[in-house]
Amino acid sequence: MNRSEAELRSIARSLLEKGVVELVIGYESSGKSVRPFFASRPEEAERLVWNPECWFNLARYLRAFKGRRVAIVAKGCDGRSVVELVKENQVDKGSVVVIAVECNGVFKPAKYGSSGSARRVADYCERCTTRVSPVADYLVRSDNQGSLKRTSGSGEFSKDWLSMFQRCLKCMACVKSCPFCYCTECSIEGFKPELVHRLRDTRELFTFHLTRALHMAGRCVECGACESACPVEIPLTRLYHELNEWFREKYSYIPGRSFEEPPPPLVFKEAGEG
Amino acid sequence: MAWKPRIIVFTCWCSSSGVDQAGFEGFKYPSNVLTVRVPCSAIINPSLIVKAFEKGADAVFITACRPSELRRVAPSRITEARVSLLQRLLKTIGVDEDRLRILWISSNEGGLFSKEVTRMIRRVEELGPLNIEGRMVEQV
Amino acid sequence: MRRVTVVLCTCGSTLVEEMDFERLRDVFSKSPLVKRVLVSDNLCRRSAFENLGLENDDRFVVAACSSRLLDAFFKGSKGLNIAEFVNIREQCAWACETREEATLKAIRMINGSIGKIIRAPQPHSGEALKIVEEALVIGGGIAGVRCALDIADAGYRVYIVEKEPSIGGVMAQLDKTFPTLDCSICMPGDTEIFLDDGTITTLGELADKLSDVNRARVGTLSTYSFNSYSVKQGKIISAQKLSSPKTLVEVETSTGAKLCFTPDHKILVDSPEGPVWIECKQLKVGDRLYSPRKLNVKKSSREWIIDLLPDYSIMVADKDLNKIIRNKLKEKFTTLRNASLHLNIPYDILQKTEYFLSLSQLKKACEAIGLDWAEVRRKVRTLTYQGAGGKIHLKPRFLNEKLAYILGLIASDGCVETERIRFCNTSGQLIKLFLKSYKEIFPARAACLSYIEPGGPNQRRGTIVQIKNKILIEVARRLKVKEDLKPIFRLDEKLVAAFLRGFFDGDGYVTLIRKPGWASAKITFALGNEYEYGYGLHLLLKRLGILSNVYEYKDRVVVDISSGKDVLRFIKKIGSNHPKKSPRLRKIVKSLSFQRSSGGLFDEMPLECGRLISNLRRKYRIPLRAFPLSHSNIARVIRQECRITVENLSRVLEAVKRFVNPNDPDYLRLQEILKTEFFLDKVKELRTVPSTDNYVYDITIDPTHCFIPKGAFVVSNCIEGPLLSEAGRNRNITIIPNAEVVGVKGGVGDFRVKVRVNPTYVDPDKCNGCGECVSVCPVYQPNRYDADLKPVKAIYCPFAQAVPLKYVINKDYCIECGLCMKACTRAAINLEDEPKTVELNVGAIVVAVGSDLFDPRLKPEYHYGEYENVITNMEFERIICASGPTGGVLLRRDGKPAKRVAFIQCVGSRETGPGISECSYYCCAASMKEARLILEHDKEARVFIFYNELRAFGKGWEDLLYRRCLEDGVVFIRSRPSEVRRTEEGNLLIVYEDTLTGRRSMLEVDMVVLALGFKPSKRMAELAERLGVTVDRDGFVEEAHAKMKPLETRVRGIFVAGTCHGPRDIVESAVEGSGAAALVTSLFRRSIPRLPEVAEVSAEKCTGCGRCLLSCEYGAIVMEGDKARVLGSVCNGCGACLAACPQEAITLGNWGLGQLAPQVSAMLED
Amino acid sequence: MSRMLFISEEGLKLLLEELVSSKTVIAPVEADGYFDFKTLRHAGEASLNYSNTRLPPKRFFLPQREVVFKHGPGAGFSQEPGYGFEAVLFGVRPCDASALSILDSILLKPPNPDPFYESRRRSITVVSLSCTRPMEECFCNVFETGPIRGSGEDLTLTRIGGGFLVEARSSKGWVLVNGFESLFRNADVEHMQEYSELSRRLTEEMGSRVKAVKERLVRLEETLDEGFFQQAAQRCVECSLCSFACPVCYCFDTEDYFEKNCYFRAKGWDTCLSQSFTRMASGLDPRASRVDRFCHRFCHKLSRIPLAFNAYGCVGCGRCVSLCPAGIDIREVLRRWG
Repeated sequence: MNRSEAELRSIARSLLEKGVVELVIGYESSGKSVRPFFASRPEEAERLVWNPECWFNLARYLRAFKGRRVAIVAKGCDGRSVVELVKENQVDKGSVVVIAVECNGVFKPAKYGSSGSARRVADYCERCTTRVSPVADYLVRSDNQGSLKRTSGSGEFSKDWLSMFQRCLKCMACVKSCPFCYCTECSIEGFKPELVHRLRDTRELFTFHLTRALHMAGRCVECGACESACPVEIPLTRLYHELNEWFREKYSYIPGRSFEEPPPPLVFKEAGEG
Repeated sequence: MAWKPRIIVFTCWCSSSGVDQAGFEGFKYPSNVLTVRVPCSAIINPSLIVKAFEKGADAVFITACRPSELRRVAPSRITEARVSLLQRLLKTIGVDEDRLRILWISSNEGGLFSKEVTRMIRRVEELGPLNIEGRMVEQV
Repeated sequence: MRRVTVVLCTCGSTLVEEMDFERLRDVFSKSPLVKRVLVSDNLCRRSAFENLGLENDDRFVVAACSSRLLDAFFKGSKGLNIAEFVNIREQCAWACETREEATLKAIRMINGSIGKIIRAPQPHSGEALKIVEEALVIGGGIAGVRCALDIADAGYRVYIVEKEPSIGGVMAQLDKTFPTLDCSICMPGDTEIFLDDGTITTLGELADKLSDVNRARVGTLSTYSFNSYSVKQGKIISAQKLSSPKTLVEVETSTGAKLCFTPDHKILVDSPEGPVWIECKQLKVGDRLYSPRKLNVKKSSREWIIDLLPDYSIMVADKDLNKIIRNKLKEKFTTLRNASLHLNIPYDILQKTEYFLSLSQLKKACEAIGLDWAEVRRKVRTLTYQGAGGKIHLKPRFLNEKLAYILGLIASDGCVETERIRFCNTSGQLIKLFLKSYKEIFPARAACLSYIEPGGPNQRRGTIVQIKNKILIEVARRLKVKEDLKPIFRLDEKLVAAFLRGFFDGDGYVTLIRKPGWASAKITFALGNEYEYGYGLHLLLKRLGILSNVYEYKDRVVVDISSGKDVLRFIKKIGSNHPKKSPRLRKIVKSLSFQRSSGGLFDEMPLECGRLISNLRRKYRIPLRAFPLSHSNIARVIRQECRITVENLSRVLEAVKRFVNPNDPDYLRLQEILKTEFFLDKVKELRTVPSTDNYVYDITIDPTHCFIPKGAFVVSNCIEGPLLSEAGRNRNITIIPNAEVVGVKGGVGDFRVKVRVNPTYVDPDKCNGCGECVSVCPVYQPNRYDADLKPVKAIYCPFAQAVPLKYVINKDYCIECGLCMKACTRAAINLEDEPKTVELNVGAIVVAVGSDLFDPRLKPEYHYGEYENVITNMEFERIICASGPTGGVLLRRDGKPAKRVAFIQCVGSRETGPGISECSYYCCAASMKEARLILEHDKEARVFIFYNELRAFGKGWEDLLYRRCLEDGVVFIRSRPSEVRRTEEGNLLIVYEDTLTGRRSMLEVDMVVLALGFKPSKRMAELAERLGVTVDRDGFVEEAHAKMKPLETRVRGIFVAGTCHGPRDIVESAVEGSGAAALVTSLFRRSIPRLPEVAEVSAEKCTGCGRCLLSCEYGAIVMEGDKARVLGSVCNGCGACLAACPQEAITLGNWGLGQLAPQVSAMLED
Repeated sequence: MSRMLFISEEGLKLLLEELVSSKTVIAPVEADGYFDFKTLRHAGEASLNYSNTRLPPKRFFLPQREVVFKHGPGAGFSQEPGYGFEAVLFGVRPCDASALSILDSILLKPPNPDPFYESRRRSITVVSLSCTRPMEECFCNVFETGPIRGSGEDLTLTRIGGGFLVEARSSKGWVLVNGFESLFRNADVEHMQEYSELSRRLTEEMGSRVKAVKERLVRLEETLDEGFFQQAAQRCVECSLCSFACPVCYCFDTEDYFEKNCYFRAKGWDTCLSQSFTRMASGLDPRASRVDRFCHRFCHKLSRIPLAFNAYGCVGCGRCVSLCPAGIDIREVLRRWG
């Protein structure tokens, strides 16, 4: 256990002891990887961990606790999600305590049966510029400043998106692990999608992915959760990044940068619950 | 039978009468230019265009009122922005953005419409068929 | 299962060779989604459309031409409104090279449409919108009131919501309205007005009195006025003198009243609905007018005879009194000579004791030495007079009944000359009576009597008594006994009675007709040929509450009292001393009973009673037999075919008492009517007469803007008053003053409007506008209505013609001392009053909130507010108005009269600066009118008008305004002055360049009037937002179409009238009011099918960011709390909001992804 | 144990080449670091040194989507079950193979077996390849579905020095072996020793991992404690990754749609974790809350299926464990109740 973890735990503990929050959303370790964890009692704070395995975007859980006072352990991207969710009126600013943890990038989780290639920082983290959440009530500095090796490679990315999409299982891991896919009625998923067939079949993948891309445009904080959750590793973040670029160029808008700047005048997300 | 570009034209009410005008003035254009009439260009959700591409449209064409001709420019501006975003997306996934175009016409500009449509068709013929469904069938 | 009906149109079979309809037909009839395929050869003909027989189909794909008609056919009609249109003519047949291609394209497109329409939500029932047949008019200005009245007249309920305490708007502030300066409600100058002290004056005199600088009298005079069935004294607060129309209408009533009016003058007439105002020109012979039974006079003090005598020629012959005076004079002026010099009384008169002082000299002297005349006149005993000398002992100090009686006799049978009074009569008894009563007052010796025996020198039969009693002569003269009797009118009732007794003994006849079980009596005065004299007598009788008729009969004027009741009243009040006549009267009393004798038309109660009685019957289920009258009779009353008589009414009320709730409004009203002080006079004759002089007059009476000229019948006054009061009285109109609209929900046919009613702290139901509270209120506040020129109390009534005429408290100024609460007899005042919220449910709304005027402070070059003599035209209107703060005299704030006045046009209009860009429409004409008003008041005044273009386009404006202005010498200068400067003495220098000559120069004037342009009222934007209507660049309400739909807004069911959608003048505002009313009523008459495709916001998805509001062209979206809501009736289904909504929380009928996506894919299938 | 055969490396290559040329051969192919079943174009593509394929071969028997029937004007009513061609599914791990046998017992249960599944099973020969180095997620030993020998395969290969031990498990297997007799020979004693050595090593290597006591597991439903599932369910993001990646999960959904002038009924994968899974037309949903759905998943796999079909609904391949974004781990359930 390292310094930053200790710091994190003490913060969480005190928050819970003082009753500032009902719950601290963080990570706990499970086997060789980590997984989300909701600490509700002070002693549970000790189970919290923070390391480069923590790829999941915990902001995704915030809506479930809407109206309750919760603390969240937030990487840079998680923090940005919080900001964006507040702007979209899905999370109320007041009730969330953000424990920002400085992040030097995370690993993509090792997938089942991979021919064990060397673990390195996920490529979306290499694109990432916000190591620290823009909104932070507490800040936990990382102990090893940028010690993670950033192989600024990933140049060998094949542009053949159609075959990428074609792998897709429509398992919805991307959708479900995304903090912004909170809509009750989705046009590409759920009980009665308007755009595609209901069956989770592998037709209409083009529409599926492009529509999702459009809906993420200008909102995606490029946390890479979707990409990491994807069993067939479609580099979705790369796609959404392109669209965010468009927004940056056109409206110089970067999702989740600040509460102040209003969302750009057109956003292609589906209806979400108020 | 030789491949002929298949084009979906989304027209807002005002510009749809522009399209009618084209026919009325006897401009001829290929028969698989198919029009979908919507009240206002703003109704055209980009996903709809994506869908059209997937379902076999080789190009999508949007005719809408000039922003200057609207009381409030919102609808056309939004359409414009949406289209440019979508073009960016198409480009990214390797679909030529020329396959999606927006054309400002008002109800009396039939000539302009048919001219632009034919130009579009020529361009698409250069690009060749965009066979999304064909390229994405899962092979067992 | 859903299936689509495909309708193909061959366009008059012109398309048949263009494409293969057979193929289309069988392709689609094979499709499992298609119910049936219909081919029509020209669908655009309604008959053809109807012949298709589509009753049992519910969703359609219509493949035809681009005609919009079809849209109307399908979407317009019930159940057929899920239809998708494919243009197979312009887009297939005419756009494709070959028939084959055209057909293929058609198939694809129709396929697409089927794919879409099959997924359309269930067809809309298309039933008509619910329409609440009530209207709301926001703003009670001229436009609003006109509109409300017209809607109300069409029989619909109307609410007027007015933010001020009274309706009337700007119009009420204007003095006279252009082009003709006549206010339409006027009477000739010689019309008699009875002041409360009994003096009788004429409109003409009043107008002069009130508009002269001595304004002390404004509001101190009052005259008879009508207020709910009782005669009230009403304050006269202004009088207007105006140029008259060519002809007037003369109304003659059966009691003999003759009055002239301008044709539009409103007169109170009895109608089944109760008293209503009818324009004079609409009067019919037989109409019943409200006329007072009795003309009361404020208790008048006793008339000192000495005060009735002329000052000169009558001397005071009391030696001792004179001595006292002389001594006092000596004390004051040391010598009598000084005194004579000072008082300019001849010295010898003062000095010589055998000379007497004349009354005037005496008064003068008393004044000088500070003796109170009231004191002195007591001491006067004996008088003498020049000429036929001899002292007269002033026996009666003041006018008493005996004297009045004699005067009566003289009035009837005597004649009054300068030196003598001659009384002649054939009957010796009368002569005796005369002498007897004369001697009682004047000892025979003192009065120089002389007889002339029958057959005396002048060949007259009967006896002549000649009296040389100067006092009597003078008194008779002074009381005009032989002229018009007016001075008598103000006397105490007893004296009037005595006078009339004398008159009766002289000239009266009494007849009694007796038949078994029935008797009738009649008292007649046969007079000379002086109609006015006869009417004077009529009025004197009325003064005592005795009604009589005056008419001409064989070139004689006859006054007769024909109704038994009045005869008895006459006998009771007046009686007779005549030895022959008085026994007759006694006999009449025996044979007539007051109750049973009919009062004829004087007894008839208003028609209204019928309605009220039947109301009571319905409410309390009172059986007909319970009524003490014959069935037929009561039935006719209830049917309002005849008027019920006083007795019957009282008997009816007695009878129903046990059934009804004593506080039932109808019951109370009947009680009130029973106590009425009016009777219903009948219109006997109507003549049109040329106007004598070219002026007519009108006065404004507070509180109940109506008065009773000549004590005859009730007429209305003031220009807008009737319109307002009509609105106030109309059963279908509810006025909600001090209120504003705070929220609007729903759409056409069914608006739910929240109205906040601000507290007035005076209960309008209790307040009767008596005004007691005002007199006690210690606080003053500026008065908006008088352009803040004349302060009013903190508890005040907006203006005299205000409707409702209720007092209100301005809490900003009120100090809550509670004095008013004490003063108020009806406990109407409640200082803890709180704002209330009313919810109205109406089918249509008319926006007539008017607009503000440009704030001249924004034009610093004119120094408004800095230089006190730079005023706005609205302030000018108030100054020039007779009822205004300066009583209609054009004074500057420093009190100097304004002799040179300049008008500056286009202040805040037709400019790119702070004002609005367009012409303010009214101000050219207004300024010209005002210019003429100035010249009306003061011929010497000089008026200059600085104009840009003169725009006198209205009807009659060229002649009546512009030309006359030129004639009157108004100077027009084409220029927009660059600056106004001030000279030391407070005059103003206007710096300008004459743009015609290009010459720069300056002009010195006393007063500058800025003709302000309109600007949208402050609250407009706010209100517009609440209503969902749009505003234009300048901030005026935006019309649906500036030319074709000028009175409609973007919102169905919300109309606009008056200046709130751009500058207007009064005429046009009124026109628009009526126009809007027409639209509203026509809306109520037809049924509106719901639009099948309108946007809908799903409440749970909406995050309330409000972007949709901006995107909507039609203002169809409103925020409710933090959610957006689409006004279904307003939405035109354009879909702009769909794109604007970041949540995509908005859906639009058949244009969702759920329909369009299938359409696209279906279209692309092979 | 039936008769064992042996085939050399080269032999296997030859065999594959033969098969590829004659019928459709589906085998693991490596693509950027992962292995997936693909139809071989040439024998070389197949890679045999894989731990396990990213996804199970389920989809070849239960396609993610298949048309149940179509009907329309002209077209009439038609059903086309199966591929209608012979195929060899090569290199399935025993666990995945045993998943098939579980599916058999469920889907082929009389009186109404699933014709589509049946035909596919008939036409596809499954050749399994035993695990020699199980991954840490693996717990096949718990359900005796591996590592060396599962159920449901037609032919089992086990790598030993210089070649593979071959065991034909079904008639289909024999047919295949007989087709290429020349390539096979009987296994000799060393082979067998090596084989038993391997199996011993693996059993003790995996023995240390979780256990399952059937008697307790089948009572899971009564004994499950809310708290545990609550916590886990809280984490669950309701993606259907576990079900889609599971070789056993067979939940499906059907959809009717109209296309190209015909009505179609299609059947496709679904997951019992998805919200709408148990929603009925009336809108009623017996498993509305996530915890319910969550519990159901485990109870179904570990107690209901065993009770009904006398086989666990899990083969311990460990895919769900490794793929779950929320780190939900079925092994924990086993640890508590196993």
